[in-house]
Amino acid sequence: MDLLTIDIAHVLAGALVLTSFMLLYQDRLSGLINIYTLHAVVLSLSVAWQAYYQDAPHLYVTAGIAVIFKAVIIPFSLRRIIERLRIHRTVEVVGGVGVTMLIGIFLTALSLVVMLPATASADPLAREDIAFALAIVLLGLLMMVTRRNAVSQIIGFMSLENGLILAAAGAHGMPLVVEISVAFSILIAFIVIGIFLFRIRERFDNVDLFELDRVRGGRS
Amino acid sequence: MPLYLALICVGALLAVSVYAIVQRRNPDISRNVYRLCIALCGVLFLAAVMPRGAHVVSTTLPLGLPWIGMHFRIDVLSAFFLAVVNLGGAAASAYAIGYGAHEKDPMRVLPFYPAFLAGMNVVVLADDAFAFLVAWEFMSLASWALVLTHHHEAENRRAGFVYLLMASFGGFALLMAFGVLGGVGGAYDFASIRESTKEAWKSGLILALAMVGMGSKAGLAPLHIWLPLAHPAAPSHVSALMSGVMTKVAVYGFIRVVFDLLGPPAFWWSVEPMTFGAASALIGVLFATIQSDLKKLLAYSTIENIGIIFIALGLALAFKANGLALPAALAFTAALFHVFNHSLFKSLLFFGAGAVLSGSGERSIERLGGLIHSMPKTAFLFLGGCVAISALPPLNGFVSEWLVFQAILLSPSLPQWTVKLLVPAIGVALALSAALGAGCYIRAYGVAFLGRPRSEAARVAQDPDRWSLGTMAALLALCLLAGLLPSLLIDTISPAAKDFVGGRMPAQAELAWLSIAPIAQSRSSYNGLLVFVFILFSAYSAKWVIHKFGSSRSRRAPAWDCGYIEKSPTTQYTASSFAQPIRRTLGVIAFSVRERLDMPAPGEMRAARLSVDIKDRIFDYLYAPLTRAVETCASGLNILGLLSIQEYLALVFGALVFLLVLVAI
Amino acid sequence: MTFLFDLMAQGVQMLLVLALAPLLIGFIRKMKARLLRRKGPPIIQPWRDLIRLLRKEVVLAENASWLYRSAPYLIFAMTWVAASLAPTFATGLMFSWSADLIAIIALLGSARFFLALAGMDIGTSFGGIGSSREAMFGSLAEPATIMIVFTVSYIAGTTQLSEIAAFMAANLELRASVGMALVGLLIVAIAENGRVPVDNPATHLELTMVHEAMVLEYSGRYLALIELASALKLLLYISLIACVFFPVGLATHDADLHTMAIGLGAYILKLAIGGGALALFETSTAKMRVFRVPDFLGAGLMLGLLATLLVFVTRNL
Amino acid sequence: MSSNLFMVSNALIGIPAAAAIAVALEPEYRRSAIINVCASGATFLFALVLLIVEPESSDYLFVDDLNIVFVVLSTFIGFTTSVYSASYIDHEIETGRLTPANVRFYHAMYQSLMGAMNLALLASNIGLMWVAVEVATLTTVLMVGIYRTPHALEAAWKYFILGSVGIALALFGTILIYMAAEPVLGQGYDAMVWKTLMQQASRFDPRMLNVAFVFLMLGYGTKVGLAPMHAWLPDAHAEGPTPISAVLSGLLLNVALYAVLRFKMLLTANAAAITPGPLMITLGLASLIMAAFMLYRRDDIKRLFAYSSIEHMGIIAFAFGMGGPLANFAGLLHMTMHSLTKSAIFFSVGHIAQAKGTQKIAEIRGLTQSQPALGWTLVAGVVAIIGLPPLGIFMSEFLVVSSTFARQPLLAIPLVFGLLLAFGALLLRLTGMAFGEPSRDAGEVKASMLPLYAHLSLVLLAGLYLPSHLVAWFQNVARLLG
Repeated sequence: MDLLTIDIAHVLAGALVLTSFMLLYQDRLSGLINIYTLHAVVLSLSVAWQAYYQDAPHLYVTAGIAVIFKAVIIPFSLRRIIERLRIHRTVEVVGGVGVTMLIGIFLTALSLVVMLPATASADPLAREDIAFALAIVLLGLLMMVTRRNAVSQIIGFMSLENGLILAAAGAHGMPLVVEISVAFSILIAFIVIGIFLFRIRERFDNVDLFELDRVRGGRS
Repeated sequence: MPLYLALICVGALLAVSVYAIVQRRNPDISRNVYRLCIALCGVLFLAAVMPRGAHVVSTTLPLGLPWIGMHFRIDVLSAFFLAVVNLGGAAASAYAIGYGAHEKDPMRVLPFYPAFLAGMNVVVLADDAFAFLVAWEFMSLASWALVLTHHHEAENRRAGFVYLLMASFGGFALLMAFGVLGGVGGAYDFASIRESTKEAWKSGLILALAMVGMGSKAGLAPLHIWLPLAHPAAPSHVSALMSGVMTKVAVYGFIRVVFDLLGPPAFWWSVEPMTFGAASALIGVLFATIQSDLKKLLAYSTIENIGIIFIALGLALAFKANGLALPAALAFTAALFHVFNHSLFKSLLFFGAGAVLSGSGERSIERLGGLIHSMPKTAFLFLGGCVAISALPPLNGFVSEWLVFQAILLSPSLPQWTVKLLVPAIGVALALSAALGAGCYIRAYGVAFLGRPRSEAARVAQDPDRWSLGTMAALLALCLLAGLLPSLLIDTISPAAKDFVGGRMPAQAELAWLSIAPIAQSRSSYNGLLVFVFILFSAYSAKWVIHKFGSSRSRRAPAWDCGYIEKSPTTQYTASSFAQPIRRTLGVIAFSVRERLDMPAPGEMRAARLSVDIKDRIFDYLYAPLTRAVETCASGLNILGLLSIQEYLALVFGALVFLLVLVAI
Repeated sequence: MTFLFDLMAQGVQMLLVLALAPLLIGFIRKMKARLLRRKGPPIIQPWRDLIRLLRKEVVLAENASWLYRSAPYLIFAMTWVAASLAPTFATGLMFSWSADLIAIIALLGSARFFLALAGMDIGTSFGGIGSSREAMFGSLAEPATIMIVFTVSYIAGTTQLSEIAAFMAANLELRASVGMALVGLLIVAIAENGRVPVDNPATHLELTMVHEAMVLEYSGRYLALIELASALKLLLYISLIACVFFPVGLATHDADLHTMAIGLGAYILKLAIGGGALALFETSTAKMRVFRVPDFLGAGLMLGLLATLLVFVTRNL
Repeated sequence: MSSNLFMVSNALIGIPAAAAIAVALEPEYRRSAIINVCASGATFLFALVLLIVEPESSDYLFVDDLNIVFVVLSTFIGFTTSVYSASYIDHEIETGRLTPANVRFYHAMYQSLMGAMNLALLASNIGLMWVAVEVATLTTVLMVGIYRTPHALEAAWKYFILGSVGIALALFGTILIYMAAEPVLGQGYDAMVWKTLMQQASRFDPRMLNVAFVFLMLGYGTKVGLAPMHAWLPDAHAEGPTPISAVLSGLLLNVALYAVLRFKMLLTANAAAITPGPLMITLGLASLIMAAFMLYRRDDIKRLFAYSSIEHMGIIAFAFGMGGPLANFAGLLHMTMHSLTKSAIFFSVGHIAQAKGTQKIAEIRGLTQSQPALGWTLVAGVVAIIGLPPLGIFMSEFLVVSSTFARQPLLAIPLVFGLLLAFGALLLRLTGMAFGEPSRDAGEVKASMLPLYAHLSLVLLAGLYLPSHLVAWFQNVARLLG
């Protein structure tokens, strides 16, 4: 295989990680959604590249789903929601961006440390991919932990899920990737609809999960 | 043959409890159930005493752990305890035919009562760890339900809770003990446990666990706290069973594990049972002496007697470990003898307490008094029980205690100095508890039955029905019999001694005048029958002489009491005032007593009052901190139920990162 | 023939103790009087009192129960049996083996049990006081006694009084443990018989009384029996001390009349000495407060335990 | 793959799927309830057929001793629960807590849950299994939120978020497994099928397996309800309709556990990989003790028993972590017994809550007097769950504790400690609820006691006697688990 292919794959994967960092950094909801769109696009690109590289046509489907569903439908509906809920301008206080960034970097390092030795036998492209994927997953999780706003948590979750798709695509000739990505898309759809349907705003004045927890009011 | 008979009877007992549930509408269900129980216990008793073809009969049923099955077995020991259990069971059932009529909601007793009996029987018959523990816990469970019979009183609910909790604590201890005994392979049947070899530390561990497990059920200090709560809570015939019989089942378990399964003992094993036994004997009797609730008092005195039994067992261990077969047999026999005695008179006393309860509706002796006039029959029978349990000749209580003393007096033959010097100290404890016990029952009987009635209820109290009286009379007769002809009982016990401590006391039957001599007549001997005859003879001769030569006239007059006759019966000595000297002298050590006297100034017109509060130190220093610790931990951890989603996510995240780091390294 | 002889010997002992007990009391009273430079009643006086009491009509409290009426007989009988089973002038009498030392102590215990109950039967406060104190003293005195029994029987290797006496007679040697046991037994004896300084048999209506408080309501023959019983108890204790610690001159059951006579003489002598000592002691000490008594008895108990442990030290058993 | 097995397994998934559509189309809730019962019954019968067909494997579905245990158990409880839920739902409709439309939806979800779980159990393909578990999660989420009360929604939401994260982690683990297998087994299905995986596991890269197991343990462990991933469980149990609580405790947790066990087997097959035992033991003990302490402060009856489920899952995980024939046998037995008992408890709890009109423990008193049948069954259930004989859980606890103490005494101490704690807490609550002066009733309930009695009698039977072929079967599985 020529180095160029690998390099492009790297660049894309790296870009994905970078975007995750941007997500961590961004604190305005509308901004978040834009970055997520970018995230999705990059994902679909890298998946497509994998498809080409492994010449596994079904991955194109996954890529397609990624573009259409994640880069178009989801952001669109999310925007609708935050406008409905009139929170599109809210700036979320993210405790200590610097700290979060440091943790993020630590997590990336960790994922490399964990993955590279583990995948010594796998071919280089897969190795890099899986390592980056793990980084993205961890970053997504970190975002979910640091954000209190439902929408941003969902975005965190979706970025995490993008990481998974990346990993799945990176795993050579893995069957059912399409099915899995579809299943995941359904899941996410559910989440989005969830917020939408449960009309959290009506019930809890805002989507702040913190408030939402207070509903329990020490119920045990 | 006897084994199958016994198992069938156990099955029948369980069937009886089903029958009780099915027939719950039937008006005289209670009478029927108890009648059936008498019959079945009777058959079981026969099965215990009937001659067995082989020395040991055993069988296996395809129940329980599939690859082991349920093993059952009758040997001399289980036969003896089977007899004790079913004697007590039959007595309780007979008593309950009359007493059960007072039960408001009989359906809270009837289904569980036969199950309880069945459980106790199976424990004695079981021959593998699983069957033993199933029966053991089942016994606790059934008795728990019985303790909750009067579940409307909050303290009964608490009693039930504490009881079952302690029971399962003990259960877990036994579980672990059997785990070690069974080994990694899980050979849980007693036969292969006997074969297996145990290292020293293992047997030490098992001994400790057995002490905890069996002790918690027998009411050994400091695991006794549940006993004074639970025994009084149940209906009196059940209390009698729990105190008189169930504790003995625990003793059986201890003997089975320590004398049988654990193999040849080391001398230091004896220290544990002896010290804890002595502690229980003292604690039990001291607390009994200050109780004013009749049934609580009896429960505490059960703790004392269990202590005595464990002392004897400890002695037996010490002697056995040093290959002194004869003394070991003596101590072992003493233990079993006391088991038998206690099951008799403790049942008798609880029945008496039940009669008092149903006759007067009073449990606190402070509001009783003069019952000897209102319920003379009960008074007489109860007196018999008191004499017996106070270890006074010529009744049976004395014989077993005398045997224990004889065993203690053989301690010089022990080679190890620790034990040699420990034993006399144990002897002091034993003597002290015996003497205090007598004092305790003087107080109980004197306050409850003698003097003048302190309440209307006590004045109009009635003797119970024929069944109850008959049962009590029968038990008293047995006590007297065992006291006058101890040789018969000793000879029936000695085969068990032969099998479990490898020696037997010399056959007593052929001694002259039916007296007993544990070792040799030159060393010590006692003849209850002769003493009894002597006493009767001298008493009646004195009476005859006096009536012949002196006067036999007498007239009634108001009590003199140094010239001042006080009207109100409240000026009598109360139970608490009776206990005051002992409270003063020993109270400070044993239980943290606080007496507060509120004496009005001269001229003030209010009554002076003395309030005494007594705290169980063991509870304060052992159990209270435990509960507090659990409470604090529970409240501390409770946060985990109230976190926000992102905090929970943080937990997961943390776990993930931690594990990844672990993997990475 | 021997059987009859033995039976006779036993019978003689029973009657002997019965006859001697009141005389012992009388002797002690006489001694005390003499020590106080008084003349004092004749030694026979207690017998006279008893007989008078026996003649008198009994006055029963209204709510006296059957227990109250039968207790005196039981108490008397138990004490008498105990007293007549202990060796007095000869060891190994016919029925002496039917109750060993422990059993004898226990018999006294039963007597105390019924006495205490009888004290509570009428339901007067005095009776209660007496009984509760008796119970407490008993529960300290009995263990002390048992400890002393331990000591003695560890040494002699038996609890049969006759055997102990024989053993002691056989090898008389001075031992710390024995000395302590003796002191302990003296303490117990004083307490058990309600003598000064524990209790004062001479007085009524002293709030610290124990024994007298219990029998306050008794009269006539019942009182006589109880008095007799307590006399027997005192006698028993003295003869216990005598036969365990000073077993000189004791005859054996198969000895001839001559030795028996010597034994009898020795016994009466011992009683006299014991009584004299007691009188001396009582006149020279004052009664102590009731709540000092436990310490007194506790001392006895400790002495007993110490003696028991010393046995192991001094003598390699 | 033999056709009959194919037919059966498809039936196990197909019947529920079909039934789901059927009830979704059925407007009349009583009839839909009947369809629900019939479908579940049919599924159960087909599951029984599995007992006679010999183990088989294909790319998608397969059957071996291990998953037969789970399938039969879950279809049985699914059946009894559907019977119970019929009467429960009736009451809910009468009291107007649910509308017929809700019930339609509810039944559809119920059936699809059954189908999904059967698929998850029968899937021979780790990817397929993952998809099935995810579907199961989604359906339960929807059922938990069915009451639409703020609390219900909040519970559903929490369950949803935590569950999804768990699933995501599980997926990552699955991918890693594939990547570990792919070099050995080549690309394609072989690298995702249990059979081949198990055969070749020894040749996989151990480091990869380790990382994978971390993700799988945490991911599926979330669904098992192991601490610290347990948070969703109490709320989901407490706020959803009681039949769902029963299904959650009785089945879904088992399904997730099944997945964990499978991967554990995979790791044990590879000598070089870390032994999964210690991790499971740690998580198990953590859940046990945490839950035991949590039990003391509960004032909601369903939440109480939800925590007890966590506790028992902890015990089971501990047992499997210990491994060895005895402990594994005990683990399987305990799992079975717990499913039966806990669902029985939830059956009675549901009716009790309906009868008393509250889930507050403090307001439920003296049940044995006011509702004897429900009260005593609750007593029986709790007595069973705290591990007293002669009921089944005692046997498994006997084996776990004694074998553990024989092998590693130090591990047995915390185990027994946790068990005692839980014992005390549950007994305390039980005494308060079942005894004493009864509290007032809210209304009459037509309780359907049949499922309750069925479960309890099974538990009682198992406590005294286990049929020999069941034992042989368990022992066989225990051997599989190593």
